[in-house]
Amino acid sequence: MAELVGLAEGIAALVHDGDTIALEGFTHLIPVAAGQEIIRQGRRDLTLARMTPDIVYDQMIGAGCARRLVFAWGGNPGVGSLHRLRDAVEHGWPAPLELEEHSHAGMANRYAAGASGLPFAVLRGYTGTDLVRHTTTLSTVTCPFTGEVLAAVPALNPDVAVIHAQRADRRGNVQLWGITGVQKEAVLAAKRSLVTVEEVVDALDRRPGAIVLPWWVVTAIAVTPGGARPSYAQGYYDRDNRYYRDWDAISRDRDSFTGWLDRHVVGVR
Amino acid sequence: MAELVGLAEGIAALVHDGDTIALEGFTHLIPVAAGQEIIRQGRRDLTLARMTPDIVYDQMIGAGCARRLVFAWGGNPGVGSLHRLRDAVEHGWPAPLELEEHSHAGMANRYAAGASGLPFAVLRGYTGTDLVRHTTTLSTVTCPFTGEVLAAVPALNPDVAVIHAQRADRRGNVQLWGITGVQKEAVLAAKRSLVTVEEVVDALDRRPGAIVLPWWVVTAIAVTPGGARPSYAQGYYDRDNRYYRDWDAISRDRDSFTGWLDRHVVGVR
Amino acid sequence: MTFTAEEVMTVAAARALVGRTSCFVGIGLPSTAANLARRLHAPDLVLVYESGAIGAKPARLPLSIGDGELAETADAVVSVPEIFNYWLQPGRIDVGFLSAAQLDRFGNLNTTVVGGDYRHPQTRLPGAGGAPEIAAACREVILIVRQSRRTFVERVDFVTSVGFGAGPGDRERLGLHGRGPGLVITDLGVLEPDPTSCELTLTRLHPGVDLAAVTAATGWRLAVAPELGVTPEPTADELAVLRDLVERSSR
Amino acid sequence: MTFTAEEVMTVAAARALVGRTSCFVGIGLPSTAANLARRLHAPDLVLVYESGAIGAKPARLPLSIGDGELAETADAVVSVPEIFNYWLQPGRIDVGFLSAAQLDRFGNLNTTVVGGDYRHPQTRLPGAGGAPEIAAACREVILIVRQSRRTFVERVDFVTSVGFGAGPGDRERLGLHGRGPGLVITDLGVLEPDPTSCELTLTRLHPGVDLAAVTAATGWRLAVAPELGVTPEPTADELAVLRDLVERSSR
Repeated sequence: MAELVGLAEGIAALVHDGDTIALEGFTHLIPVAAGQEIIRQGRRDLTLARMTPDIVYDQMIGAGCARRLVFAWGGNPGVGSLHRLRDAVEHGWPAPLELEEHSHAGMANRYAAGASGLPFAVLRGYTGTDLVRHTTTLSTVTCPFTGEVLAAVPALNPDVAVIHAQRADRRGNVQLWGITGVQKEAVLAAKRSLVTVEEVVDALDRRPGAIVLPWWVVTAIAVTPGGARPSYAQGYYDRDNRYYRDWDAISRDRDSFTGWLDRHVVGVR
Repeated sequence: MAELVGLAEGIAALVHDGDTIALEGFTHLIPVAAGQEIIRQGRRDLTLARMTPDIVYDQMIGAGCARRLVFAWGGNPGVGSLHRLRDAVEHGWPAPLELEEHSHAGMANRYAAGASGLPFAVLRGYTGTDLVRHTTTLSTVTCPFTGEVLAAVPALNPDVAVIHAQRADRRGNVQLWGITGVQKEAVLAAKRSLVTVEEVVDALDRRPGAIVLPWWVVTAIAVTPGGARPSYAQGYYDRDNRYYRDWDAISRDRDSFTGWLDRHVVGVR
Repeated sequence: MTFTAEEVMTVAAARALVGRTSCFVGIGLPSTAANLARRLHAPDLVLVYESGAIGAKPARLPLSIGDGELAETADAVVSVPEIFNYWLQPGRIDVGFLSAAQLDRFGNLNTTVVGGDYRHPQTRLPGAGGAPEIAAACREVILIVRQSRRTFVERVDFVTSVGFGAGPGDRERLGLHGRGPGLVITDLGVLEPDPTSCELTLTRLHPGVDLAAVTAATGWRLAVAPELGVTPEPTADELAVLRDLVERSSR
Repeated sequence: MTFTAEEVMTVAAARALVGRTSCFVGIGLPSTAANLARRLHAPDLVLVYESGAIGAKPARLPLSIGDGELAETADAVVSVPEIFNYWLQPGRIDVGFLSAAQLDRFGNLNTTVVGGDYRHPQTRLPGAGGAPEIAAACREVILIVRQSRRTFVERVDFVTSVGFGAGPGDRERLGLHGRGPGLVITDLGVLEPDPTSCELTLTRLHPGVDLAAVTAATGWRLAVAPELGVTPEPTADELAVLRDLVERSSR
């Protein structure tokens, strides 16, 4: 529990071909470095779960790691489309991508059910939308007290959750603050977890708005400064908005994407 | 929304005979002063909801405010029985008390469902216990994905939630920290809410472990220093363990309780 | 004073927030409008972002719904499950701001796929995000959509978020607690649902826009209110604050 | 060195926590034992309190499960719904410590009513609190109960928390994921469930206690292990730390 590892070593040990993995981080603290390490290690047939697939999943999909995407919103926030995701869905390049599509509320509740050891969650959602006709992991349940019919979504329990946090202490307690998204739920729902952190400190002083994931629910921690770039790590660095804008042109074309991937991911290390 | 009132005025405006009210605070920040004001104002036929009825509900039950108790654990923490609660249940004094009995997990989820605008919550609980035979607000629901049968509890949406918090700002944003229990859920689940606070400050600086209830979900705030005594308000005063121990003798006997009530509650102000 | 169609649209949206307590904000035009409203017409307006920031007061327009400034300036930051379950779902939020790639006469929205079929779409859009539940649960929904025959369509290719469904009574039948779209603000004018038929009806033109331009930009036979109003021109103050906001945010 | 029966019981319970990661702690003897274990046998033991304190390290024994020191020394403090839903329910906690007013041969517990019927009890006890779900979900449950014919009864008057139900296979049938009571520690000795019958069987006597005293304090025909062990006496160190802890906490 909460072993300190190198990033490459951690990915090799925890992420296997065919796994269902969740890289979470809601705009903030996106574990991009971990995603790129998964690309470098050539993982295949992954089911990628994430509320908001953004550039990190665009890169993984373009690199051919993914067989299936479980998601709610797949775009480049504030910029536009994810071209690699679109190419996979629209043209099957580099491989066809199955979609399991939910809403944010549904995804959040799927992780929460997973973290709670429940097989499903109940919410008001989806009613009247066409998601009902296309998403098989969607059903209804009747309130035994009022007779009201509500939406039901199955728990999401990834094989591995990967998140990025500001820091950990030497025991492996992980601390994150700012927008903390659904990361606690993802880690608690997953069978294994890898947390990349900006730094390891002797002791975690308490911080306003911080949550702590205790050492005994975290599998491995990899010190990875800048591991959330181009997203941001509150208190460490800002969002690189320019990277997001530039990604639009880089990713629009297969060749330019492949060239970028070779230069900036595969060839690095 | 978030009107600043006097305690007596706030109770008079928000708590009516026959209401379902929830005074919450898990050991910490128990709104005792508010409970005693309800006694002073002679409210009757209340349904009292609370995860852990302790001395404040013992006093309200002994004073004849309650018709029904919705709860999970009714004791004097670390000391023993609640004698007024027992007298009401065992001998109908001063009035019979109906019980709606749950577990902590069930009560917490009832409030959470109430706060979520759902008619019920799902949990793993109660199975095999005799609560199933006696508690009517308890049922089961079948997972539409796995077929597993789970416990279901109805949402708890009190007419009024009453809590105590360390402080509020002038707009009515309420801040509490330390053990924050189920207070957020109780306030969000209730139709109206009254928050007693140690003090009102110009601005809430951020605090580790603090939660904030924004002004637009709080009905009224009453400045009530010491309003959680003999429980404690982290950062303001400690738990008066002696009061809890002394309560055992005071409450054991109807006459000594009535005398205490006259001297310390009814006659005060 | 000159102004663009986009500026009129943004100002009209900001004005629509007068008297509201809280607003669930997505990124883009909704965020610009809500932040403009907080500076001008509704200083106490509570901005709620789906990233969990409640009462955010950003000085710049965030590029994403989870920018650091949102958390730093918020009254409270909660988890993503909490923002949807405790705050959006019970109908606590007055107004939900939404946009879409396609919209039909009943205010149903598509942000999922255009053309082809769902498994093999011509264009894959980002998907639902928070929209279906915002559309369902907010007391009222304001739509901000640039108007064209491509966006204002007879039939959306995919119902991502429900407006009035197939017409009157559908929201109730579906158990959607919010009132649905109360206002559609475009770059040409303003549409409101007819109280009886629920069909979106043009009620106002933006300054300098003529009716023919609006009907030409609508993919169905557009209903027009008998007394068609005109949006008051953006004031100098509104334009100055808006331009300052946009200018500061592009730095 | 002399010691009381309660001290032996507490030390035995503390020793049972060796090798465990986490423990869900109630107030009273369980809290004393868990805090003693953290000082002696299991320094890394994570104490989880139902008030939401995870990894609390109190210097004194809390009088209530929500004392301020628990929050101040905890690795994390979470809400009460979260502690039950995310932490207890999924079976993350190794050991749950429980006590009761009545217990039967299958380790079923009563903390609700004694005598009369449920609506008109002779004695109204505090009720369930967190116990039913602790008993259901912790990987293993350790019971600490003072032994007498009043507490060790043929049939509990009310099943508040399930041990092995009516015997083998019942936990599985009821869908309870934890293994159930693994150890019952009393002031007289230690009982463990028979691997086949699930019936609580006396496996150890505390020093100086004879078997007749235990059977006399049991309201059913007590099963006794063929090789009855004896609890090693509390060491001087164990007693010193325990007494210091109790002494500091009564101040």
